[in-house]
Amino acid sequence: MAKGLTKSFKKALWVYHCNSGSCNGCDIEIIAALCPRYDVERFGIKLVGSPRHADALLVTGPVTRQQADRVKRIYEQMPDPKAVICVGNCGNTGDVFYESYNLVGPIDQIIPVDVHVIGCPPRPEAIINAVAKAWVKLETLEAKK
Amino acid sequence: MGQTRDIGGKKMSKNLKSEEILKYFKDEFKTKIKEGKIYKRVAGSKKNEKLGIWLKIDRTIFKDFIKHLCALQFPHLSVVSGNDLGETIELIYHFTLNSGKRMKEIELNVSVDLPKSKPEIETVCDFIPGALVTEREKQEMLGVKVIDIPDTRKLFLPDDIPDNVYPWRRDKTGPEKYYKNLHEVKK
Amino acid sequence: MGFSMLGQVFAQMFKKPWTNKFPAKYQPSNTTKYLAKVAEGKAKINPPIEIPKGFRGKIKYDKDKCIGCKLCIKVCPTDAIEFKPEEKKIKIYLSRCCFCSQCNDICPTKCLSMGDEFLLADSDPYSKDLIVE
Amino acid sequence: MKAKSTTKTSYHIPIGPIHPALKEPVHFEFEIDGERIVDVDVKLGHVHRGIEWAGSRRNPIQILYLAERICGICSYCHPIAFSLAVEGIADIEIPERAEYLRVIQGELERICSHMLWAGVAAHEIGFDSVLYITWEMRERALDLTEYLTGNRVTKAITMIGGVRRDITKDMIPRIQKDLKYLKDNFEKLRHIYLDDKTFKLRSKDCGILTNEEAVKLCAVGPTTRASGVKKDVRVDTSYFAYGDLDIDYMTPDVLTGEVNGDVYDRIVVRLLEVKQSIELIEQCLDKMPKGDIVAEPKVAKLLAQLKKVEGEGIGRHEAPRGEVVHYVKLTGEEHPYTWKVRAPTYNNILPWIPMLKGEQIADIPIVAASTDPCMSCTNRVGIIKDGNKNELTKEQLHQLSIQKTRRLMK
Repeated sequence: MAKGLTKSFKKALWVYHCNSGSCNGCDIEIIAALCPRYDVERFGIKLVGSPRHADALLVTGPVTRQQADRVKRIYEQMPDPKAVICVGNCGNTGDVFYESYNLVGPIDQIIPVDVHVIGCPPRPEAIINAVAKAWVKLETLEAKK
Repeated sequence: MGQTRDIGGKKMSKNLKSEEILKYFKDEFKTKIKEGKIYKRVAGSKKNEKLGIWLKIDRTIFKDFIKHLCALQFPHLSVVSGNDLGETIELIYHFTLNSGKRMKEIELNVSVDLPKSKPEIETVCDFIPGALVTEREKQEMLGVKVIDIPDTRKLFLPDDIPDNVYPWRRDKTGPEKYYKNLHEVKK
Repeated sequence: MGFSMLGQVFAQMFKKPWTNKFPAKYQPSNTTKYLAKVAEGKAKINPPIEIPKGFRGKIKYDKDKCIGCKLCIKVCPTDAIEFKPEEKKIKIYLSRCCFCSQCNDICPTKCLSMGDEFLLADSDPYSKDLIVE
Repeated sequence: MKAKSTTKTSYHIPIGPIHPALKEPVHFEFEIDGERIVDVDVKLGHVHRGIEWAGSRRNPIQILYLAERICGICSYCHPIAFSLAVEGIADIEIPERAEYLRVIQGELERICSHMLWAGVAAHEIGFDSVLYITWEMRERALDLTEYLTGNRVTKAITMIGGVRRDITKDMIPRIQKDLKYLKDNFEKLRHIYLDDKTFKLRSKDCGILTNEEAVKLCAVGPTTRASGVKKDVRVDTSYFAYGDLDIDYMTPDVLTGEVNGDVYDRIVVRLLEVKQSIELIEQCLDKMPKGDIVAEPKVAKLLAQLKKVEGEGIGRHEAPRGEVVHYVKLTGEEHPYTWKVRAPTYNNILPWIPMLKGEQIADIPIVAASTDPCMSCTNRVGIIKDGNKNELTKEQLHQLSIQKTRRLMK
């Protein structure tokens, strides 16, 4: 996260959303956060369609065997500096899908995660709260530099 | 482009009764129908009935059975489910009949036993093209060979799981080798 | 035919925004300083949308009431509850919890209940804040 | 383009595979001739989590919550279909009040899901202001869900033999107020979706599924009803309190008088169903009898009871996207022997092929979305040309779709 950090990074965070096998609950809450009621666009947060344009990655899901490689590739495609936010408990620890033959997660086994959002699914406000946590984390890193 | 034609024409509009269906098949196939029973469930304040039939048939008449069923009324194939019973693999075809009539629908569950040494069954895709997805799933999940299936590729499982691992089996071809407990990663 | 959306769009121009401005209207230039200000009472955080009665948030555990019957472990769909044999008490990992409150229903002594807190985020899913003991 | 032309090459476009939905994520492979789709191939399996297998290691109460997370959008219909199957095997009689409460929850979920779908459909054709207006309405429906169940998305309301939360008398005014809001706004929304030029241009005569194809390919839910096939589990059979209520098949001819089986008809069917759902909830609130809400309030006792039961059964429920089927086999053990889930998109995959054939690339998003799979299936598209892989992102595909809307408007 700290690599190549610039001052302008945390303003207007562009996020890319990647689903690694979640149930869709978190995904619709992410979209709900972008819609008028929660409207994260007032912070300059925007959902983009390509990882190459993104500053932050929102990952959901417990990472299935087929998606593991794709999640890794998406992470590598993102330009530095980058932040990863894992939304929902199945990405954090496995949640209800904790035993399976087709899962290789949780997400922090595949890519480094900066903030974990707890909830199944988390409310949109919890996602906004996590973004604020990411800002604080960035600022402490910045201050150390 | 107003296609409102019902497939099967008049047959679709015919209202079948559960006893009639059971009798029809028992007369047609006699002892090859191993078991047949009707079940009922009631629901709501008015206690309206919901009907269904369980049939157990011999696998030699399977294709003929489907042919007769399609002639009786074109069924809706919901799904094919399967059990690994140790010596045999049981496939259950879940059909529904009489769709489009208020509270007249009948569930028809047809079960076929296949020996585990030679788990083979004929495809029904030539009668019901919509069965393709569920038949492909049975091939990879239970290791049943569907004869003459139009598409033999895998559907759900990733390519790096070998061909002789069948997740729904309860013997040594099961998926235990690939088991992972995500909670054990970190404590 | 016509553009039936146009009327709606113009009407929206004169409506008050529906957005709930949580936690602040715009991003502060420095979040850490802003949070420090909030702690001092100089600034205020806009509250999140009000939660209804019976909301299922962070689980609360009354340790004294617990008798260690392990029924909650039996019904927990996510294996989030761990038994501590030496104390005969339980330990709940919030990052595994699916907030179904099934454990509350089965608990014979009602020592578990659902709280209101839902703004949970951490850099480590197994951190101390996310374990209820 | 002339067939003899040497420049004619058919392109292969893979779309996918990042697809969040249910158990059936989708990866498309298109064969394209110019702008027209010649052939479609569908691959599934990227979100295969092995849920059915995991289910054979859990007890029925745990499975309720596992089933809830098969799909976050229809998080009510899966556990309810599972409990219908188990109740059938164990012969548990459900209290009448619980049957009505189950209908209310089911219909509320249908409203949320169809609103979500309508917003996404608007987004796919580049009409984002409609997306925001629809989701504003959806938030109200979600608020009501949260008020009744305690969670916004995963409701955790199902219990084998009934439901977990009751609707008390003091809750009814709030529900009626919200229903009134939904009803008033529904009229506005219907006007936007069905009379707007933009929608008509993009959705009429696009992605046609004929009646015959719908029956033969075993399509379910609004997809098949939009093709004029009368199939709806709520009407066809008697389960929950649907047998007591006034309910009919919603086919597009109810409103427009004709059936085309195109995307427009699918919009019509879903909008009609939203209205139907609001009316059903009102009917339920009127007719709901007093009584218990669950057959066996003691969960531990229920588990012990289910441990002794043997047999097999199926549970069917009409989810927002179509019929959900659960097959359960219990053998007198703690864990079920077999649990098979059939979600609606499972059957709605094959109908995509006739729908998409002959359409343009720019129509892929709206046609694929019209059967209501989950939306991010069109995440990443690569055009393979002369061995070089040019990636077409979802954004570009979306741009193509928007450009087509603009072109048609001229």
